[in-house]
Amino acid sequence: MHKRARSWGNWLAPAIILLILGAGVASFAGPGQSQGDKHSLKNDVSELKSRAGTGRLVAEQALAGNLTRNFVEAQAEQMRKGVAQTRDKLTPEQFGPELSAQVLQAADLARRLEGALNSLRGAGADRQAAESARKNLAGLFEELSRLEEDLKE
Amino acid sequence: MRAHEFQYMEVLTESGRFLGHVFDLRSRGEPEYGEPHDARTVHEIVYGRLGLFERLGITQAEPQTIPWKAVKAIRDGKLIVDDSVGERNRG
Amino acid sequence: MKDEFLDLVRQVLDHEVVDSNNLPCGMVDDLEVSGGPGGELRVTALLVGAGAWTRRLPSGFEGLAAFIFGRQQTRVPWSEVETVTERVKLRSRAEELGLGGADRKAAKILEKVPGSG
Amino acid sequence: MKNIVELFLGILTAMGGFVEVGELVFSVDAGAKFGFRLLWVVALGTLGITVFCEMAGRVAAVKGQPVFNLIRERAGLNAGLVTLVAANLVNLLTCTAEIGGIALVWQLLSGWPYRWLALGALGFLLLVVWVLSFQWIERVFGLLGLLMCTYLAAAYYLRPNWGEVAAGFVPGVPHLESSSEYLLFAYFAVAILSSVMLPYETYFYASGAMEDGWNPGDVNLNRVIAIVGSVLGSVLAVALVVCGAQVFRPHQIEPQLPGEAALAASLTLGRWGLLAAVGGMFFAFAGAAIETSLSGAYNLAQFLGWPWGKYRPARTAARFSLTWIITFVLAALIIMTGVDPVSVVEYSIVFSVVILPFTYFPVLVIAGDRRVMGEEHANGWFANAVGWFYLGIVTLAALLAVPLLIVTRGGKG
Repeated sequence: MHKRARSWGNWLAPAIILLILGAGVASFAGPGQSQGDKHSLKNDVSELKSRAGTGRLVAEQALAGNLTRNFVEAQAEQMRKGVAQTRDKLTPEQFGPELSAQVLQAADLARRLEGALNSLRGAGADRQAAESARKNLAGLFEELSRLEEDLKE
Repeated sequence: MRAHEFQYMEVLTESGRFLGHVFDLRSRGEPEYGEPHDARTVHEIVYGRLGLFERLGITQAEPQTIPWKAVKAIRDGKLIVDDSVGERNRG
Repeated sequence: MKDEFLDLVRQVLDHEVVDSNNLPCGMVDDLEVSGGPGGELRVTALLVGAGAWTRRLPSGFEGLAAFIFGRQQTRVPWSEVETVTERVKLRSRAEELGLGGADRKAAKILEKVPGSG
Repeated sequence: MKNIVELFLGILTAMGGFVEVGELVFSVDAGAKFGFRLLWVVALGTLGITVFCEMAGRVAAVKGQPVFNLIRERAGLNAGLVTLVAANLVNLLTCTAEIGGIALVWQLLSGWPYRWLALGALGFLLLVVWVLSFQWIERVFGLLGLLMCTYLAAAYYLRPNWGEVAAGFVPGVPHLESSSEYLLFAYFAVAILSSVMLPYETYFYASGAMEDGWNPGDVNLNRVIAIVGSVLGSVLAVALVVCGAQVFRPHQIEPQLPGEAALAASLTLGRWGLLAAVGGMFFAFAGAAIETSLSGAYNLAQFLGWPWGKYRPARTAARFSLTWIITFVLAALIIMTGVDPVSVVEYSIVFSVVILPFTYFPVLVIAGDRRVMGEEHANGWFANAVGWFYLGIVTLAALLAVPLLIVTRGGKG
């Protein structure tokens, strides 16, 4: 019997083009332009919370002497960048007016988190800095957790 | 002409009955193995119907052949074959 | 395993072409067919190169592909074909047939870098 | 003896070369979000990549044809070209993600600015691929990538409940709070499947078999390496999931960065564990960057009939060499524009699974074709059944990937 696997050629080409075009368009246009709602604010807050939690973990590990100075500095910087990106999204215009209080609170926490991560950078060499960053980040983690709970439906 | 122009060409009988699409150009004699030929003569046209499953490649189309001699014309990108071929290859 | 016939689309078109030294030198991008209804239909040459395959694309993409890959095409007479297996082996070397020119051009750039040979 | 050494090396390099940045990030995050409940997807993907690589390697050994040669031949020019373009865009995206990962990891070691490190990574990769032979690339990055086994030790010392770990291998969906949680679970299932079955691994594996000059006599070697290499590689993925579940889940942290994963090692193994984990990640990402850029060049060369292969001097495979060079340069440029490396990683994983069925299918058809492969080497009924089963799985995953990316807003829930 003859194999005619070629025959799927004319069907496959448009299928892949459609799939990829659709995928590309949807993934770039879809999430980017939608106005933020309560749910996405919660996501942003829990992202901030994760960074605060990791920051605390880094500070603890630094205190335990398990990390190198460069590692602490770079890791804090990488996380700070992520926080800055999230903070840029946290403006009342991006969300509905009914959320503005929570948005402002989240933005404020994000700013403080950035500051805390900034001071974490030096924690690799300085025990005192590490200790205060740990406390600071643990506090922010708690505050962000509470805000996250508030935002859960 | 070029080979790709034959691919998927519709096969019709002179009286206009649709038989299928061209899959291949078949030349008798085994594939080249060391002995050169000046050219390969096409003796048969391999054709068949492309159903949904064949297009998906799940089943293989049942190919049928028509001798090139039975091809009467190529008109508007369609291969026109002798009426008798359509009768013989039916079913 | 041996067939008593050769299916030109299935067994030749879109297969790799190698020269007498087994150096890849393109794909069978199309086949030149001469003759027509009422006479013999003969496959007389392999066509190798972007100029041959871009013509097979849907019309909108032809220009774009030609812009990227060029329109160069080489005609290799069928008499050059030595064997047809998974690949089509030719009887001469790539340079003698005018194949692989683009690679030799690209090699000119790389030759200047130490360690290219 | 030589064969045993070769087998051993093959397995170790397959294992060390298995994990890349997307798999690392998604595995740890999956553990942090869902504990051990996604381990069965790792297992599912492992069997899938084994089947796929085994078939592609067998076809390469028996017929001397790598993946994109087959795709052109079987799918024809038009569909093949679309597959090629899509596959190489995804390769470029994956290579970009790896270079971003290397820059992040180097930053952890040196503290230097990220963009300059991306440039440094470009220089390093160009030099290494230019200078080293295929075999040495495989050995250096495969074997040093075994530093990733640090995560294996870390997972062990984190003392997970092994009963729960074992239960995670039973396919199922946990009970979750809301429908958006279920969607997130589905998204992670697709992403984990994709990260284990990344398509470039197969192009690279089949082309690598030809670089190593395999012939039909190597069919058994192929089978052993494909099976054992993927299984051991997946053990690393399992370890990463366990690390995520043990370190981050209790704190409700969702890790995103390679450095966060490394904390699992420092927590259990101290400073040396940290450095070993960071080093392992570097070699694993660099190996993957090399594999993706070479895969891009393999694919293009195989589709257009150019001479290819690292075994040829760069001068005789000039367009092939230029292609991998350009791939590296483009990938590094994308990173240097300042895009968020974490998003690049995410997109690379999602789009990988979208194209997976299209490269999988021709390999499956050919490997099962008695006429082409011969009675002896064609798929038996078992390989065929498993092969078609996985075609269904990857097609489903491909269809779901982008909708899930959108509804979960990029895995945020």
